[in-house]
Amino acid sequence: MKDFGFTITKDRQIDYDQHDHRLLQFVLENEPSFQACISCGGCTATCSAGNLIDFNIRKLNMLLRRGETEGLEKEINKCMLCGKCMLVCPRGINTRNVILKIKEAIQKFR
Amino acid sequence: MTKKVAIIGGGIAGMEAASVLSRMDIEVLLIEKRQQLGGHVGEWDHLFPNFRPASEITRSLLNALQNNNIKICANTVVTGIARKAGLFEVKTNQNQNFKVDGILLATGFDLFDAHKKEEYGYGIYENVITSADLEKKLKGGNVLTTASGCVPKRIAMIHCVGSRDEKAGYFHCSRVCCITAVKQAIEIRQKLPNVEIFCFYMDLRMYGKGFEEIYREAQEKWGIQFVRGRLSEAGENIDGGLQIKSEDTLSGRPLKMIVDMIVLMVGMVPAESTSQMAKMLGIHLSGDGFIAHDDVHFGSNITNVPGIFTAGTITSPMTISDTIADARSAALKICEYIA
Amino acid sequence: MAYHHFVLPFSIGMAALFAILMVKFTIWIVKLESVDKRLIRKNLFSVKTLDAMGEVFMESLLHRKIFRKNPMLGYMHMSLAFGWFLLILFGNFQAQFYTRTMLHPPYFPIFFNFFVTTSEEYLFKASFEFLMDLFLLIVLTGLFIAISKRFYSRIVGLKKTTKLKFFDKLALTSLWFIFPLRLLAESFTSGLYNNGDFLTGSLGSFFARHLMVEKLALPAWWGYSLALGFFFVALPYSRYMHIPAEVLLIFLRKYGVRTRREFTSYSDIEVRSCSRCGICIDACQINNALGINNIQSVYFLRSIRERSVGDEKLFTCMLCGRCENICPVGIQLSDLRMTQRNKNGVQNTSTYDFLVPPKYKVADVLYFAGCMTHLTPAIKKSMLKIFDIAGVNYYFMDSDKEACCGRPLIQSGHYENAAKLMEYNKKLIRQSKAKVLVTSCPICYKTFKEDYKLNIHVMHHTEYILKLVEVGILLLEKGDSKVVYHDPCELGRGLGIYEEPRILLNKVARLLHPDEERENAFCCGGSLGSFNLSTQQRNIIRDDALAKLMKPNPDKLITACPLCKKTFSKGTKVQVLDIAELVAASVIVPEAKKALDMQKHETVLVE
Amino acid sequence: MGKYFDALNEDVRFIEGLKSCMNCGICTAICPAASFYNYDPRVVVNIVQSRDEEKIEELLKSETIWYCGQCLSCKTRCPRGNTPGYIIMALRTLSQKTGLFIYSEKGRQQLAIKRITGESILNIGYCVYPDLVKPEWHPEQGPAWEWVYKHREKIMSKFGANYKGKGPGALRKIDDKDLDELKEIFKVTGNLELFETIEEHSYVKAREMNLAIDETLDNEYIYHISNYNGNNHSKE
Amino acid sequence: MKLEGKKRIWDDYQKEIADNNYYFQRSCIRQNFFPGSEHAFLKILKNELGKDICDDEHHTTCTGIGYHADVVLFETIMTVVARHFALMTEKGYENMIISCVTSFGIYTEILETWKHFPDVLKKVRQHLKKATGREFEIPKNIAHASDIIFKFREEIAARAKYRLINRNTGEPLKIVEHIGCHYSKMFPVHGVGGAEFPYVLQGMVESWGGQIIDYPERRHCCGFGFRQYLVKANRGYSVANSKKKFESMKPYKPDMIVCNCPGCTMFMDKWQYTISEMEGKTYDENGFGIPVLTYEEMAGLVLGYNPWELGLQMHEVQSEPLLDKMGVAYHPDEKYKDAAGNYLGEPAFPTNLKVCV
Repeated sequence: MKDFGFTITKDRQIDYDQHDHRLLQFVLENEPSFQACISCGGCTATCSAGNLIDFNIRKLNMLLRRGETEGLEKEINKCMLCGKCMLVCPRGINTRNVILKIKEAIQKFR
Repeated sequence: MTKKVAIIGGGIAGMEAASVLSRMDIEVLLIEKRQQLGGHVGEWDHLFPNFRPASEITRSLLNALQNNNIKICANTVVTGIARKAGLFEVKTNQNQNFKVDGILLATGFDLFDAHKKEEYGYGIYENVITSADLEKKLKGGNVLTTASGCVPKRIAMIHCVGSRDEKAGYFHCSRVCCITAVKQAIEIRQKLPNVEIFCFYMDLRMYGKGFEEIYREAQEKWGIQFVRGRLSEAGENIDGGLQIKSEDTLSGRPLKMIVDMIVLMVGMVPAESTSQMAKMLGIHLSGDGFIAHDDVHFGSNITNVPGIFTAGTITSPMTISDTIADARSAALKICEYIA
Repeated sequence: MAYHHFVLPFSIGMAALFAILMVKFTIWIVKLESVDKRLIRKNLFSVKTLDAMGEVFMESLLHRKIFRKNPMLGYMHMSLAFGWFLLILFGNFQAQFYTRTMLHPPYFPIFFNFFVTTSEEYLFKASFEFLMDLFLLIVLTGLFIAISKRFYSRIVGLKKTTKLKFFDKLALTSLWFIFPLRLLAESFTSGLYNNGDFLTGSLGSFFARHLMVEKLALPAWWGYSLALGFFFVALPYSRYMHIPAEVLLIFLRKYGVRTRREFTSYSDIEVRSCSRCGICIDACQINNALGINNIQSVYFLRSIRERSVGDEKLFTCMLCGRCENICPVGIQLSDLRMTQRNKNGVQNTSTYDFLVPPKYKVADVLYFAGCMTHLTPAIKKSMLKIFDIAGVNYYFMDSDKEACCGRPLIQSGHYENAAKLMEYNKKLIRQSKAKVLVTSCPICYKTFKEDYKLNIHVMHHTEYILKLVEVGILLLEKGDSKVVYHDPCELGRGLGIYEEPRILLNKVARLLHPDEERENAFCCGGSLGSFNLSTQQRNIIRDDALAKLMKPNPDKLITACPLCKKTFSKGTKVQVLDIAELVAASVIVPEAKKALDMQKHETVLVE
Repeated sequence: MGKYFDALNEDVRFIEGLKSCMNCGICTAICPAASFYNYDPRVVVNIVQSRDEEKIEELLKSETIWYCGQCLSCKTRCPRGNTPGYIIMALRTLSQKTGLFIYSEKGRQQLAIKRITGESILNIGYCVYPDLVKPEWHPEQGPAWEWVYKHREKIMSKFGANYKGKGPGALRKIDDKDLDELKEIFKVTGNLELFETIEEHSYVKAREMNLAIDETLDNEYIYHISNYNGNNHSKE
Repeated sequence: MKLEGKKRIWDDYQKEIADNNYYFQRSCIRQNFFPGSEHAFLKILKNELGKDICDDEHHTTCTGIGYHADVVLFETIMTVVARHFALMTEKGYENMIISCVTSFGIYTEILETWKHFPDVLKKVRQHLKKATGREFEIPKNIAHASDIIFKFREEIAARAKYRLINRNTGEPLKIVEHIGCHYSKMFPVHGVGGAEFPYVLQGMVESWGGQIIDYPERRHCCGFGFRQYLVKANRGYSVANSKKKFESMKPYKPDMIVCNCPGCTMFMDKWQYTISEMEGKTYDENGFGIPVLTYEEMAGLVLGYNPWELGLQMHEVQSEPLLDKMGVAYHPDEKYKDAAGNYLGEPAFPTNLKVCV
């Protein structure tokens, strides 16, 4: 191949139709309360890991909803399961189980 | 002598005000430009937040109009109003001439003309419809299909069409679209359990009683998905599907998806007749084009012209329950005025 | 030598039972962790063996614990186990006295009345005959209760009874038949030879009058032998395996073997030791408040045996420890659940590499508030106030950037991940050179105390505050509010801290007592141990617990756990306070006292 | 108010570009740069409207402001009448004026642009001219262009161009008098000063990076800024 | 797709375009890559339509590329543009035609700015006076060159030698239009048909027999991005944007792409070559690529101008398949000859993109 000195940049737009939604399906089936998330960010605000490092669990959950699971494993591993998010969630979502299920789903559909 | 009031506009505000005034022994002229009373609600199928048939509302309002004090003038348009000796002289296109003590303006709103949002392709792409179109389809009782007659697999509900939009010329929030979207989304899911529904919103203004609850129900029970991001554009692909683009602002990434149908949640805008009427009567409009309140807290039914009152969505977008409350309060204000 | 073909089923069954048990026990012991084996070797010839024997007697035969919990149920178990034991024991004595030798076939005492039909005298003959009938009667009464329980479990005060499998049914049916058949066989024989006492004798003469006992006796003995044979063969594959397993368990436990994080051979013995008595179901709030009755320990252990542990059984449990507290066999149910969470659990690949080497400060006392305490700032503030008033040289180690203690990860089965957090915290603790670590959260407390293996003193703030009071550094003023104390699971059942909070509370308020407290206290419902319970379900559990706690009508509900506080305060208008808050509000600060205490600190606080 | 926000407000494009943002994301939705770079114009607008000087300074030093392709699609759509693209232009100008552009990989590229396009404007009166589109710098222009480039002296007149000729027509040589006027405009309006600022800060950065630099296009620093890609600008 | 819907929008965006007497502002990129297009434009206006158009030698670049690549200040470009107005004023013209879409966008932006900020205009007048001694009038009408062709599209159609119709099938050619972003996205009212459904190229295509394709990424930028192309390290962005468009238009099997912006024409053409080299991909069925033409080239072909004088051989995607479809007569051997008729040799062959030999 000819060297042009650059390569074609990858699209970072979320292309909803191109994504695999099995992870989300699995999480929703096993922890239906996740359905009620309104992305308020309460979880991220109180997050112990988020206090130490750039870790936005709200955003990760949102990306999961959009089927964007690339890099999710690395990110989700920052969670310490301390449970603060569960206590602040205004929609009563079982946030820790959501995390467990995401981890499980990653393993399952890897 | 019995006092007389002309109510211009036979939607729910006009009807409710008429029945309240008539019960206070005030003679009411209810002037409606169309054949039917009931306004926009008459064209609606079911209502939020409890999915009650809209016809129930219009029917019970109509029943309340069975009163000798009420004279209904259908197919009638007011052509002139003049003030003479403390009375108003109302002229109509039917060559009628009424003398009344007070006037209640209840001419309501217009739906935003979705053609103006060119980038959404209403009137160009066949599978782009408005919330009002959807309501008509629901009322017709037919199965919701795409232009090619297929059952849609994915539908996008677009909030804030014509509301909060400088480019469309309207800065205000129409208040009812968010909850209407949720209501319609649930109705679609009830009829088509396999359809995926996405609501594209900026803020979900679920301020009314029971609104937040059905929003939550929409998520939990009906699996309706909400994307925080204003729709930027829609384009038709070769199969008639619609490619839509918005930002998923909560993940900070642009998002693209193909949907089979787009429902534009058109907002409430000032009726065309409002500015004409205001000009004719010397009534002030507020910046949003609706009629201005005399006082934002105390004067919600009072205009700058003594004897002329307002009820309902002529002053701002309102829900049905707010409109009815507003109509009752207008009736009270009129009573105080003419007594 | 006395022999008849009908002894064969019994003898074969007996032999098979011993063989199977030998194999099973051998495998269990061989498979034990080497650490555990060391413990056995070390303690085998010590007083612990005697101790174990004592416990076997008390628990396996007398069923003391069940007795305490439920006398009717206790009697049922005791009459069956101890009654049968006595039958065997005294049967053997009887046989020995009769034969005057130790050497008789094992079936001989069992079928003694068949073989010994003469009125030949032997020592204590009359007494033996009386006792044997008495024991048989005792067993039969127990059996009667057991059968009734099977059909109507409420008689014994149980709401639920466990469900049975094939071998269980076989064993159970055989068991039900053994003693009635023995009764019949002995009675028929007695009818023929008049060799029974008050029970078999009277029944025998009754039967002899009405039935053709000479034709019925032998079949009855066959039946008795067959029932025994079936029972023995079915035993290792049925719930009755718990009997031998529990004996082994008691010995191993006495030797110091415990459930580990991983599922070991010991865990397997525990699992097999469960008698399916179902007491755990009654203790469980998830059953009582929510009506969910398929996840409790007894079912959970069964699912382990059947290798069908599902998420629901595994992750719904709150790990509150109420069932473990009440388990008559003393199985470490919470830890066992965690071993399974680990087995079924997800990857342990978190690196937590964002935990940079911590900043630390050298101090005498370390204070670790814990994640949950950060959501209840009033507790934090009270503790800092107490430290300040007491003039303690402390370092608030998680004041800003905190790493979790690791216990939530342990509870979810992520041990390796937890170990990484623990390593981080440990380093911080070591570097501070502190001698005491005070925590406000019982969840952290438990793990610091049990898993961290720290060589400094770990205290919950309840203990620490009490200490400050006892040495006179903290002066408290008694108020007149009426309070109820709620024992947090991890603090009470978890680590046995029951007295300290009560002593403290008695110094500052009027302590009222709800019906269930101490080891019987309820879980608040907020537990981090459960992963599946929905908020609504947790609220029901909470409200249920609250209703019981509030019975004495207190002004304040006091707890010693931020999570309990947070959970309860959402469910009641009564003020919910942490014990630290109440103490901090009751501290007297006499100006003169301050200076005086300065020297004391050095000696006392630093231990 | 702070110095950066005030400075931005002196730029008429900034005043025009920033009304009030409600974070609807309509701009990002169709932004070509958001599609390919780790870029979100909505966030940029949100930062400047926060008037947080620290964050604005961070922006001025960041890669972020250099991602925009200035298609101005955002202007068409914004329901609040903002133009993120104009805000970006104002930020870029300020970043160069304050010298903060050298903090970012993409910002440093401004020297190359100044040297190529900026100087071409001053020297020949064109932004683009065939002599400058050298095939070795522009492999993507392909063999047809290589052919045109090679034969440009002979071929251009076939297409009606007046290549390097006097008088009107495509590619004519622009009269020195006109060029002098252009230069004077650059001087009067402060553009020459901007050029100097870009040069000065770039020299400092080149030394800091230990890269040789001179006034030509052929030196280590120019080569580096034109070719280096840290590959942290888009989705991996 | 409902045409009435589009027509309703086109009715809303009628733009006033002057009838005659124009001052012409050339485009850097168009002169550089498509000199034949500007030549054809002037030829059409002068010879076909008999218009008065001033091709002034004294204007320079508007500096737009430098401006959008942020090395030219707004004050500076405004003054350069003001100088061009002064030149126009001095020559006695009031209507300006702008060849470049970037320039057109800048001119409209500047005029809008002056309307809203009179102080800025005052300052520009001072700057221009100081730097050049010149003064200027604001033009009465400015138009992009494509507006002019649009305006006279029927006159051109009347003189057409060829139509945008596939000679073999009789079907209209399927044409993808690409409107330069700065043509109407900034100020929809200044573009024929507005920003969402611009009519400027569609009008030409329809009048000349072709059919426009509306594909999902029709509005997306070609990816030029100024600094994103000028600096080599950034070009991946530029090509990726064009690729997004090609992928989206591919299912429609377009016969050609027509642009009104010189930059877009160049990029949509060159990036097809680049992508074919990098990924072996081409976006037509036969591996020739989709020809990308300027609207002047398209008009020139319709009017029967010599494709080799229009400069079609300067494109990377060769247009012979298109010429064949339209039935345009051409001499293959003239393609690579200079003005004097000397054969210059052929360019090298691309690896994957097919060219006619």
